[in-house]
Amino acid sequence: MAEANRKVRHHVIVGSGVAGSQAAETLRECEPDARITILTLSSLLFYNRYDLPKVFRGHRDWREYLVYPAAYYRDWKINVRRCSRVAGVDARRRVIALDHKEEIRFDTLLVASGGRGYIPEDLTDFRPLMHGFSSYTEAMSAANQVPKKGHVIMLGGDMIGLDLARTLLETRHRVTLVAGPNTFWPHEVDEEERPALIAALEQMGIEVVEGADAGGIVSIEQGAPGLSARRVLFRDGTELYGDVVMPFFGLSPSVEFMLGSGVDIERGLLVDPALRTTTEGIYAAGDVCQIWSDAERRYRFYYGWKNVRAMGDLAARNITGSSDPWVPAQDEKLHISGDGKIQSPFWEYA
Amino acid sequence: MGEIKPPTGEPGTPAAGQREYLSDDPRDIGWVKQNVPCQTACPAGTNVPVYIREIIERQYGRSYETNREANVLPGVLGRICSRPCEAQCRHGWPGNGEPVAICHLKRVASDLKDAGHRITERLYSPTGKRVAIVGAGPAGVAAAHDLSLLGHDVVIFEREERAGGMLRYGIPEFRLPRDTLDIELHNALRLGVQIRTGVEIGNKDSQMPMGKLQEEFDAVLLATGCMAASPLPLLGEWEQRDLRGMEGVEYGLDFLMEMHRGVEKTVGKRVAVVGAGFTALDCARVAARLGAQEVTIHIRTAEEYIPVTQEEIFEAKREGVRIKGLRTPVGLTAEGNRLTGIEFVQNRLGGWRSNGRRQAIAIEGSEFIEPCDTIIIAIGQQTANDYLGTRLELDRWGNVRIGVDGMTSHKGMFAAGDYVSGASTVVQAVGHGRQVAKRIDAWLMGRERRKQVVRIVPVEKPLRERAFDFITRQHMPTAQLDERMRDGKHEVELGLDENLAFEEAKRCYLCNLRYQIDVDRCIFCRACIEVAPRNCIKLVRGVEIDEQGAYGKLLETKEWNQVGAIWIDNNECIRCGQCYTACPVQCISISRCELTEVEI
Amino acid sequence: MGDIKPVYLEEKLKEIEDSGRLDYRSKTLPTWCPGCGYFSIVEAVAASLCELNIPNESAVMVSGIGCSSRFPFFVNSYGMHTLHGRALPVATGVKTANDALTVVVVGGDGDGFAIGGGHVPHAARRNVDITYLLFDNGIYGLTKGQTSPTSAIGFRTPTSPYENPDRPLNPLLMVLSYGASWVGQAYAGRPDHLHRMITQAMAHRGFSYLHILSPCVTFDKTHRTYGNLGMQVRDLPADHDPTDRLAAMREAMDDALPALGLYFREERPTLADALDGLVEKAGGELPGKVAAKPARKTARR
Amino acid sequence: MSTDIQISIVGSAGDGTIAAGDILKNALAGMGYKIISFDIYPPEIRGFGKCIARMRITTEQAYSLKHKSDVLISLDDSHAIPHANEVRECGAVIYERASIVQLPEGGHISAHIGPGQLPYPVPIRELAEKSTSANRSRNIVVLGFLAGLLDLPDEAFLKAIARKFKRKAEAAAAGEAAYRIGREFAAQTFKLDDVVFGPPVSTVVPGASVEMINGNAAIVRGALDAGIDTFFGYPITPATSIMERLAIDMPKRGGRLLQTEDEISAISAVIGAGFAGARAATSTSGPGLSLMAEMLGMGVIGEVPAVIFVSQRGGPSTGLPTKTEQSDLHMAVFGGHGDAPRIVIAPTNVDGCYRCAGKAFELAEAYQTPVIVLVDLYLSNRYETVVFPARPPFEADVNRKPGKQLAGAPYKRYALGGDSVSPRAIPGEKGTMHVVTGLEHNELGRPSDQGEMHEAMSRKRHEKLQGALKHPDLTVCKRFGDEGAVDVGVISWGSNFGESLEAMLKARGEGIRCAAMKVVMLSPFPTERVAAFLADCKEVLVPELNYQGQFANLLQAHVARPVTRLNRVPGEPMKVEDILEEIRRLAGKKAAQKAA
Repeated sequence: MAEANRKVRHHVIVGSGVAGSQAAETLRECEPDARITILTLSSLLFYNRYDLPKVFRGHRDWREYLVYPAAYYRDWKINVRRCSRVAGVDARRRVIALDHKEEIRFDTLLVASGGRGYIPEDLTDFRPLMHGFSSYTEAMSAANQVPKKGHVIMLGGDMIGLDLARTLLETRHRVTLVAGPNTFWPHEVDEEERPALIAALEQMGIEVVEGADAGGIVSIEQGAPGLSARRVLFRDGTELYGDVVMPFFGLSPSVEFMLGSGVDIERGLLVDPALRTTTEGIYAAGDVCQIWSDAERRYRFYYGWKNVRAMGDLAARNITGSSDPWVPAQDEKLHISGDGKIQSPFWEYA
Repeated sequence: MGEIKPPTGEPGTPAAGQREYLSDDPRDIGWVKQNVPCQTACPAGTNVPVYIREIIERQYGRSYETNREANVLPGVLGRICSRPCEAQCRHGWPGNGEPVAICHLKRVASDLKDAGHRITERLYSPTGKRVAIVGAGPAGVAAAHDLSLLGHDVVIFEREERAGGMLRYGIPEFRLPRDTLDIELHNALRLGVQIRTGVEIGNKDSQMPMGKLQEEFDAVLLATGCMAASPLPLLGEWEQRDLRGMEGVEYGLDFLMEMHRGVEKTVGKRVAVVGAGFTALDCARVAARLGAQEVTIHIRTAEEYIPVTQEEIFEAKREGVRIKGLRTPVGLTAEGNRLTGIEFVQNRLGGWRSNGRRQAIAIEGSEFIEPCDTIIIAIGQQTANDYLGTRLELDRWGNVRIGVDGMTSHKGMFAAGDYVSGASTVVQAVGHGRQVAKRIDAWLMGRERRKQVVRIVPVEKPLRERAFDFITRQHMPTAQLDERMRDGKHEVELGLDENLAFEEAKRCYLCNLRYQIDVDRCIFCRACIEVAPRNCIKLVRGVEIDEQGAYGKLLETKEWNQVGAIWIDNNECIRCGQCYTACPVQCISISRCELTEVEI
Repeated sequence: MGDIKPVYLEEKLKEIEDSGRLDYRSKTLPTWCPGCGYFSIVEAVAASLCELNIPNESAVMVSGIGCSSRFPFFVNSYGMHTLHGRALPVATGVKTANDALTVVVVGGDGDGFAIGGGHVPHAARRNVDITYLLFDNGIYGLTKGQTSPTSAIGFRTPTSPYENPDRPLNPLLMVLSYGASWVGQAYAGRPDHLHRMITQAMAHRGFSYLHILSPCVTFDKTHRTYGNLGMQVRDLPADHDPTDRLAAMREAMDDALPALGLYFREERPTLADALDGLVEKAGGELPGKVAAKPARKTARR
Repeated sequence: MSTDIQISIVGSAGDGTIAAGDILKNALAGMGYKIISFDIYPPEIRGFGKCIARMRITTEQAYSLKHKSDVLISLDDSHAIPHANEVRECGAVIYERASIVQLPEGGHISAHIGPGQLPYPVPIRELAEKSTSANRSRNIVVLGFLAGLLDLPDEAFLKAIARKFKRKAEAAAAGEAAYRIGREFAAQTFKLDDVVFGPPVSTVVPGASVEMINGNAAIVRGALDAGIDTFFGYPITPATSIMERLAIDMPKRGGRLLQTEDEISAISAVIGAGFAGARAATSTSGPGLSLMAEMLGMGVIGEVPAVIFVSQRGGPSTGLPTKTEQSDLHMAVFGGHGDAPRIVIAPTNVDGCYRCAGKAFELAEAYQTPVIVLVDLYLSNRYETVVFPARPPFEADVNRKPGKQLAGAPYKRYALGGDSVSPRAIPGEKGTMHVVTGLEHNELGRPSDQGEMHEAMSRKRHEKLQGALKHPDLTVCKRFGDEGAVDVGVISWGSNFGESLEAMLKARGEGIRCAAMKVVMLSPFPTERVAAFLADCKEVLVPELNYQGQFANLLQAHVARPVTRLNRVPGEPMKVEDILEEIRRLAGKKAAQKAA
């Protein structure tokens, strides 16, 4: 019995998003007896972040967002440790230190911690006056702040934000976008394509302000009582009033717990095409990893639900013995369809 | 057993009736080194807990003087120090929060001291010995100050028009206002140090030959720093080409020095800075102030490994500077003599270098070009030795080699600072200047005149409350972005006011307080463990002793018949004082342990 | 303020380990409230057993019910944890069965002078050769802080919410009058002295009664605290004659400023001696004269 | 919307677990909810024992605790981990976010929270130290957090905190600070919207008062309302708080309470005071009752009224002093020497504690005998919301006095005949002087060793008690559930009846025909009514918290018929599910027999 136990491998996954959850499922399929543990900061089981705009439609019950019921985790023997912050990883001892002073031994580690909303450094002072949208809790907090038909000021305008904007417009909210270099992130849009895309946004009903033309944001302020809750001031003296200000500048990978682990990091964890990091037994998948692209001769990120899910699946297969290379699963082109509407692969999700 | 002496009657001696002990036991010296990590990390050995305590007591002048004992430029280092202390601060250890803003508090001592503050220093009587110092940078100034205190006659020779070296010519004014620098340099040198500026040592006609110094002085200290910018190693056709004189190419240090000498500098629209140190960051930020629209710092490895403070990176980014990693320049593109772009190769991270940083390994065939109008090359500085009349032994990095006595291969010729270590930090230069000054003194006088001991003074109460530990790090107020950019000299960091300083100072754990249980009086009741906020009080059966003779890890046990003592693990202890109050038989004592020097 | 001369841990640990007193501790960590004075007592008992060089297996700790009575679990020796107030009779049985054993009875003020008060005089007058350590904290700790027979007048507890109307007993005076052959007093806050007294009490042949003042850190925040006790206790006068029972009683009368030290000591036949004597008188034969007592070193100090 | 929420707080002794439970209960009761709660604590004051404060909060008064809690608060993971699976699906686990010491894998409670439960890590210790510079107030911090999480009003909590620390202003201020910081922290956290408090229902009738009170406090209130004059006692878990509460309240009414040196002394003093005409009582637990047995015999033979409140705990000997058990029935009913009949009543809930305690004094005086009110730790410490009537339902004086004596006729203290209750005279009254003795005696009370007299007196002492079965306004036993013939009848006593009743009601919900009976008076035994009930039942189930089946024994001694015994001694209340399972089994057995 003891002998048998020793052979059971412990696969630990950091992150319970699309990549982590897919990886857990594939791992279970490949190794029916392995121990699988997911560590996540979230207090909820895997839920669909793409569904979060629904909070503005009045869907407030967290259960609606869960992808799988609790029974799934029991049946599949996937142990999810929620509210668990990883403090550090000791690659040599194969131990993960949790913030609350517990150590977890692993045989293989898959880092799928994703990314968090990036806020440009010149706006960090105003963080308390902005509403994030990267978790159910944050989304609820933003939704609670906006009155019916209220006004949302969206900064940056990455594809996550623009997706939310589509819902907000349908729910008869007013949306003002302060556009900038991160608009349409993660699509890389060149100078020529941009005007048409901005025009398409305006056609959707989004009021677009070019941030650079206004000299950039000088400050975000709390509105006086009885007036709009937020005021955004630009260098050229113009200003915007709204109920909430939401930053959408793309994601920055959540890697701080891996600093000092010996695993190579530039902005994300650097992995080879098989999603192996530079440390044996440690893999990465999803928004947190920068994958070496042989074709482009550089490390790059791949975004989008299908890509991330495919990465989780691939990492799990490679952890359990395969050695397949990464092939993007999703077209990355942003285009305007015949009816003048923006079409993005990042908005397609199941 | 440590040496026990009666009260010394020195300034700062505790009130009558109390006692103090001076110990040179390695276990006590080891205790301070291990327990006061900030002081240990400081190359100058600044007594951090004491000066922070003095700020809590609102004795800013005394705090300033405590600083000056180790470092004669507190106002300067309170701004631009690389803060090795904060990286080691116990408050920043896992689970404890963020480090105390030690550097900002140093500046507080300087900013808030009384306008009529009087400097007090103890002087030795004149020795009649003469010392020449070449270079009025931080190392030279620190050494000059100490040597003059020790009674020697010191003359500094400085090539530039004014003293300060790197501080004046290498650091932008938005980080270091010049009036602060001027005052502190003046104070450092006021004890009879002669300074002769505009005097270049060398073999040319206009220069003063080194041989003359050797004749006239009993000792010569070389502290000329690293003032020559390192060239950019490019490949292929660019490998042999001299970039100087090419339009759009600047060398970082030269760029800054020229600017500070008064030359009007300009940059193009798109500026690329190559390099990863303070100089690179300074150049990028200066470029942003000179009106560049896009400033990017290109680094070979990743942000994680670059040797500057996180705050510095953050402020640079806030000013619009971008950092791009994993790239090494291999060539330039140009139209005629005008730069149009840089060719980079994509890197992967390689093994670890001895300095704790990473190697970058180029990936074959991954070259790419980024367009730019100006490149500022700030990949490092080198020493220049051509002014010496004699050949000195060098190490393999081309820096001058000195012995444990601080002396170069040439008798009577000493060297300190960056000139010895290669480009490093100001605080290292100051620390090294002091160290070498002590060596020079020993050499001149034929014996060590001072030695290091631990002064142990009883303290009657914990001085802190547990609630202090939850105060978060106070943010340094900074100038508004548009103000900064409008005037390139406008200081970015505004300094902590009295209230912010008080809050921040309260955060300091005062690690120099040693909490100790009298095992003979301890009744093993564990009342102290009950109130301990961390795993800081332990049931111990033994203790490891390291090769220096200092204490290592405490060996714990849960078996009652193994418990030889209940002991406070000062390394875990956050000096909250809870145990002191809880002990029913008052067997916990607190003593302040600080490194000091006594005359031999 | 203590001496601030640095103490070097490894030297201290070696000194403690070499002393051998850790051998007298069990493996179990005592479960009293942190800060409890009883820690001091168990530590002193271990040190005394060590100092007297009593083999662990020859020692028996007997207790009743109460906080103090957990004591046997923390000493590396034989022990009995009996019923409330009935420790002394049990110990008498143990001692009568095997005179070679060193029997220490521990109990609290409630155990000894409330429910078990009827047993004390008899153990004393019979001069059973046991050591009775009376842990006096003036309160009932285990039932969460009611008055005890040694609680002060005016003491407020859950069962005396207005105030305790009863005057406290003076156990020292009682025990002196009961005819105990060794009577002393110590204080948990003075561990050194406590240890010396316990050593002497154990070394005494006959019924030794050591009254140990201790605070209850959990339920008594007003009366018998470390702070108050520390100020109240004094030493017996240097010229006190421990063979003078009346002088001892005079000193014992001062319960406001309790004096620490040896009040009274006399050598007289023990219960075992008396029983042996009866056997002799009856003309019987002793069953192979009980083996000599285990060797005892005399106190080191 | 009706409310039915159960909250458990688990900690180590010294964590303030029970105190936190008290504050929470008081706060919720103050808001108008009905509460039933039962705390579990270890024998050590400090150290490492496990403490659990567990409460069920409902709109209508519940009969027992639920098996699964909605919220679990851990103040000590090592104790709470085994209880993590007692949290229902979508329930919450609140715990300390960070440990001080390094934990082994799985040493933190977060490792034991099932996928269906919601984790709530809180930096409890840090918040406590931040707000009060000490870690003692961790328990209040979690209450603040809980209040924030469940959106409960601050006022109720602050009032309850102030009440807890009433004499210590500084502690109250620290408590408030700790509460507020916990509440503030909850504002930043994910809301638990699954546990919803509906509006409380007010059931207060004019003049009556509603209080959240535990069994011991209810006993005290009953004793006070019945006019108790003197009390002598000795602390023993779990009866101590009866004395502690009386110590506060009795002097206010001119009563006298004395803590004697032991139980022997206590019962002696009670008998003395009873002889002197006072309403006197003592309280104890099993071990104390054993000590009192001898003096109890004296009370019986002397026909002196005395009330003894006995709260049972786990035995024998010191046994499980902080655990509940119903194993002193034999001793209460039969214990002692000689033929010593006495009245034993055992309430089944907190309201019953109040009524039985008051009635005990009536019974003692009316039948001139010691009366034992038998509860147990579970009922003593169990909190319920009780509606107290505006006027106490107890007779102030039911002494049968000798009246004016005919000149020259001797006063017969122990007169035979009639209902066997003799007129009782009290010292101080003229013309009725007599001697109470422990020796067998004649009608005059003079010693007599005549066989006839002993027979007559023994019969008198037994027969007079029969009247107690018809004593006015006293529930002797009561039937619940289906009328007429049933498949399964559950018969039980004491604290355990709540679980039995709840199980029976659930079984009815499942379509099983069943009924339940509670028996309050154990001695004398209500044989007729119990026999009638048993005759209706095809199967009889007797659940009780002792190993021997002491009640089943008693039952079968009076009514000869087979019963199914369900005996458990886990030290904790029986699980409703276990009883229900047994009912189902018995119902199934019946069905199977029918089918055959």
